[in-house]
Amino acid sequence: MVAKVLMKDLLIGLRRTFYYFFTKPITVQYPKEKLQPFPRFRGFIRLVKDEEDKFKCIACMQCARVCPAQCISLKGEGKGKERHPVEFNIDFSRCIFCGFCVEVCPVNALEFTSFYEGAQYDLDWLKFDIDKLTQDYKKWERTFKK
Amino acid sequence: MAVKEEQQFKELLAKGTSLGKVDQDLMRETIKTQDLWINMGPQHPSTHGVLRLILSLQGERIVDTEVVIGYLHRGTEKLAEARTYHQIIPLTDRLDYLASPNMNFGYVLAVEKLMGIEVPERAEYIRVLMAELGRISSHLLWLATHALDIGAMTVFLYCFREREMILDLFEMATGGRLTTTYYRIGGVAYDLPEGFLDKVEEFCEIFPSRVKDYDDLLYANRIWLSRTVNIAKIDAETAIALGLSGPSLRGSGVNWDLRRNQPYSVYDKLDFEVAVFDGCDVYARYLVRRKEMLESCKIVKQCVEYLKKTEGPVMAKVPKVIKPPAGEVYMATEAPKGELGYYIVSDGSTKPYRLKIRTPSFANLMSLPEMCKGHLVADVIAAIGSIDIVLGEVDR
Amino acid sequence: MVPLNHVILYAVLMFAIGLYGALARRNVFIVLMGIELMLNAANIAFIGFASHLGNIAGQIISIFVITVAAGEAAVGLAIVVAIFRNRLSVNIDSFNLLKW
Amino acid sequence: MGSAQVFFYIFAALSLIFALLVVTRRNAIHSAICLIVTFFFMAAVFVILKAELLAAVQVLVYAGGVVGLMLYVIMLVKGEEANQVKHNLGQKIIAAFVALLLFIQLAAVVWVSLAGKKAGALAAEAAKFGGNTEGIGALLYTKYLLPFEVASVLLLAAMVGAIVLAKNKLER
Amino acid sequence: MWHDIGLALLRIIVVFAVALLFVAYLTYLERKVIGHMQVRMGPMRVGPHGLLQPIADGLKLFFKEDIVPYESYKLTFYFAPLLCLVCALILFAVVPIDRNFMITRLNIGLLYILSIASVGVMGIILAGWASGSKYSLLGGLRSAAQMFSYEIFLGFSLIGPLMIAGSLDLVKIVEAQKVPLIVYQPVAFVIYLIAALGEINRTPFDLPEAESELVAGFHTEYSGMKFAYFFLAEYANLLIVSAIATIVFLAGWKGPILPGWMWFLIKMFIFVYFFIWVRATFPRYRYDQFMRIGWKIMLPVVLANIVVTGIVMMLV
Repeated sequence: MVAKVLMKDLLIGLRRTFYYFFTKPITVQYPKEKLQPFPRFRGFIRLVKDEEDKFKCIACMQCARVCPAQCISLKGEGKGKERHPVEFNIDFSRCIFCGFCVEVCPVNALEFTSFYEGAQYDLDWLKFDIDKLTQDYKKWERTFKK
Repeated sequence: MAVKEEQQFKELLAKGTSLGKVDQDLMRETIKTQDLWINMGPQHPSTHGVLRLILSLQGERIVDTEVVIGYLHRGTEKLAEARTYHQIIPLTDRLDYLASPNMNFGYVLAVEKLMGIEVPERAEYIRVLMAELGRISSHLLWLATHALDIGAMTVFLYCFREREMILDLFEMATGGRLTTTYYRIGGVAYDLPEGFLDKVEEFCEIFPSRVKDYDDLLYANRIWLSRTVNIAKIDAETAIALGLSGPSLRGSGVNWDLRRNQPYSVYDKLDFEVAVFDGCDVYARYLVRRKEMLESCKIVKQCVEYLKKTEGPVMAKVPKVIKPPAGEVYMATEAPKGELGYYIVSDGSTKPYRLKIRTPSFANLMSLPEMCKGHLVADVIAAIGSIDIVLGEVDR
Repeated sequence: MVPLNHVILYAVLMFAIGLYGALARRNVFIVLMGIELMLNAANIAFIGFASHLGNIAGQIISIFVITVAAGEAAVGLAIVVAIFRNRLSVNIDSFNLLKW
Repeated sequence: MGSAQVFFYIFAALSLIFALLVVTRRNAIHSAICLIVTFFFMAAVFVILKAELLAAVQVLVYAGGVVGLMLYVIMLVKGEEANQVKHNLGQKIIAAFVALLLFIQLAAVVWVSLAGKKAGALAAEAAKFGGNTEGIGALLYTKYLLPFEVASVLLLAAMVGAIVLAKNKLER
Repeated sequence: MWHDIGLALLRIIVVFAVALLFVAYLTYLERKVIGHMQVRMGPMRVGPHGLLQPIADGLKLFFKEDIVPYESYKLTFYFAPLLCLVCALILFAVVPIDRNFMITRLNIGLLYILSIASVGVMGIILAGWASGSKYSLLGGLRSAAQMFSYEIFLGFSLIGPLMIAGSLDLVKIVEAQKVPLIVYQPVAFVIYLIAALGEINRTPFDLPEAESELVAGFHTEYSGMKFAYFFLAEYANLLIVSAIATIVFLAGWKGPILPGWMWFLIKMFIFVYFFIWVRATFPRYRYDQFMRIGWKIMLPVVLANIVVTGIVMMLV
């Protein structure tokens, strides 16, 4: 009764917010500072080249088949070990970043980058062709903090 | 007004929502009142998405609530018929996007049951760990938005702080923050990364003290109590009749949790309490979820203990092309919102013939008219919040 | 200082305007407003006399007038609401049940 | 002519203009707004006539309370639609005639009998109590206690009456 | 005479400019304080630590398109926010910041504040009605009922202190306090704070703007500068309420060492901080509960307070 008249329940709440008033905020000032994603982070996908600047991809079409959003299309040329893609398109406006293509690839020709800022004014920017997919994504990434 | 007519009207009013069209006309003839129709949603800040409610009011009292859904319909069930069993996993992520591990869990269990796959024990523990983390994160978001609807905006940010920690854990283990797509038919995609279990342990250490933060702001707060106690009551019988499940059912005092009543995965080896409160009101549902968060935390701790001790495969031997035998299966799991059931009809091909998803939010939402009857407009907000719907799940 | 007859004239003018409003209009709210204006005209007169005579009693009477006006407004509006429930109108011509 | 007198004429004229607007506007809500303004100017006149307390009470009770109540009710019963009915010109002319007649009659009496007297020198009694507010308060609780109590009973009766009248029968 | 008028004008300009500046930076303060209570930072982008944020907000609102709904009643729609703002700002005219620093000294100062504040409610009702939308109207009517009833408790809670101070003149009230009146009138003080929260529509009584129920209440349809007027009026009212609390309960400018106006500001900002703090902490009451608290708890308590004060004063 006394506690109710003295509004103890309300004072407890006030104490809690007052306590947090003096603690350090946890905000990350996003465009200025960014958190480094974890290594497994599923960002934009890129096409890997080996040491001799050749595509690892053998154009086996497994990634195109497994993709639930059907956003991968590619064309391969050559036979056997020589087989390599001449066209490789990923439409990131459709991609759902499930990672199935990376998982299914038998030669690890696809890999995730930690780039994730896909919001663009131009939808066509998100339609990546083979050149764009092999470009170094570091170009778009800014400084990270963690 | 004649006494007889007044009596008649009182009876009609007592009948409430069950009034037919004719009776309502009679009602309007008996007395001169204007029903006020309020269209709440689909663009309303507190209908948790694109839910639309048509409220008919007498003064400020609600006579009838009509729930209009379908604004987020994406045809998941139909889409699934054109996908292979493997490709359906990311679709299930997007049902209840607040607890995607739990959504995956039910689906992979259903397919495994259909195919008779034995999953390695380590994978099972990892699955349970993730699902319980998903449950905590879902309940945190529920508490955040529910409190915000009722006006306590600080709880929102405190809850999001902890949810952020869980999302970081998800990102670390699975690569995705919201749609994790971590479960596979026969196990999980990959083993946990190094240092993950330590971080989970750290989280489990911190979490109960953070629940204390929310308690300080809500648990005994008289404003919170006056907004939630005895609001949107639904008794146990009606709740069962309406097909309520999950915390909303347990808030009505029904001791029913699929994790314990129909144990799946390794839940029977874990020690946890089922949170049951018999207040039948918004506050009881709050208490249930609050306790469930702590219980989940306990389960997570046990999983971590097991996983730290053991090594082993995380994937069963599963053929590359998944072709279940012809037949049908129903697998129900306890998702954060309630009973999540997947009903799969297979014709023996690589794609399901039919996938029916029994989502908890859909069934729970249909209890809303019953809950809101006779309450004020402001209580509708509390009621919607208390049944914790996710429109992605309702509309599928 | 202001001549007393000017103050009283002002009060009389206000009273006449209020009277016109109460008589000429059909909307019951504006009739009520007219009555309020008339009561206020009385107030002006009381205060004018009070300040002329150097006696504070005039102001006290105005306080009673304000009390009466507040009560009148409350009851009047309640009557309007009650009638509106039955007639769905605030036109004063439709309140003719007691007319003969 | 002192500045107080000038201001008296200005405020009096403005309040009369707005009072005229009150009784001539078609829309009841606009009338109510004009009524608020009228009361404000009237309060200014009261201040010039050395009735500060009454000026404040005027604004508090009338502009804040009574008109607010009126607005409330007008909005609830959609009173602004009532004036869609056609106006009876005859009624208006008669009303104007009656009002004018009354005005002329009263004005004549006032002009003749009160000419040359000054207002605005409220002194003796108020000064005795140390100010306007104190004076009114002291008088209300001594000399005019009975009328004061009667007024409070009247207000109580009005309140009960208003509640009984306005309450929905269903909820009883 | 011209000298006097010039001096008066100067005082008016200084007080209003400072008041407006305070009101603008009050929004900044509120966002910062609430931000830190919610373990975040609040505005950080415009200027160092977001110090120029209020100015940026003001500019944004100033240049925004002014949308007038088709169904609205145009004249009233324009008039209502102005009424709100003017009523809120002219209240500053009688607030004594220091012994000699105020625009004007009225011997009915407190009554003046109460009466003008009651007219400010009209602006809200009219805004709700003129918008021509159901939600706005409901919000407007709600706030009308709310403010009318909470004004009563606000006024009544001030009567106890007034009886002790023995004047309606704000300067005299302060001078009558040898010890801050909060010591003699703790009950009245608590009731005053609660009623003030109701009067200025802030959590836990922010029903007119309850965004989860009525979208934004009476100012749902307002945009641009007209919205800014409501916003400014709300914060100006917050300042006024704090100022009255300072004057009546905390002995205004009185205090050792520091100059008077500084004491006044410090005390006032304690109240401002308290109101922000409350907003960060509590949920919102439901409309009927809120009214019930007012009429069934606060009114009896505050009347009892007056009676007890009277009896004690008679005996002592």
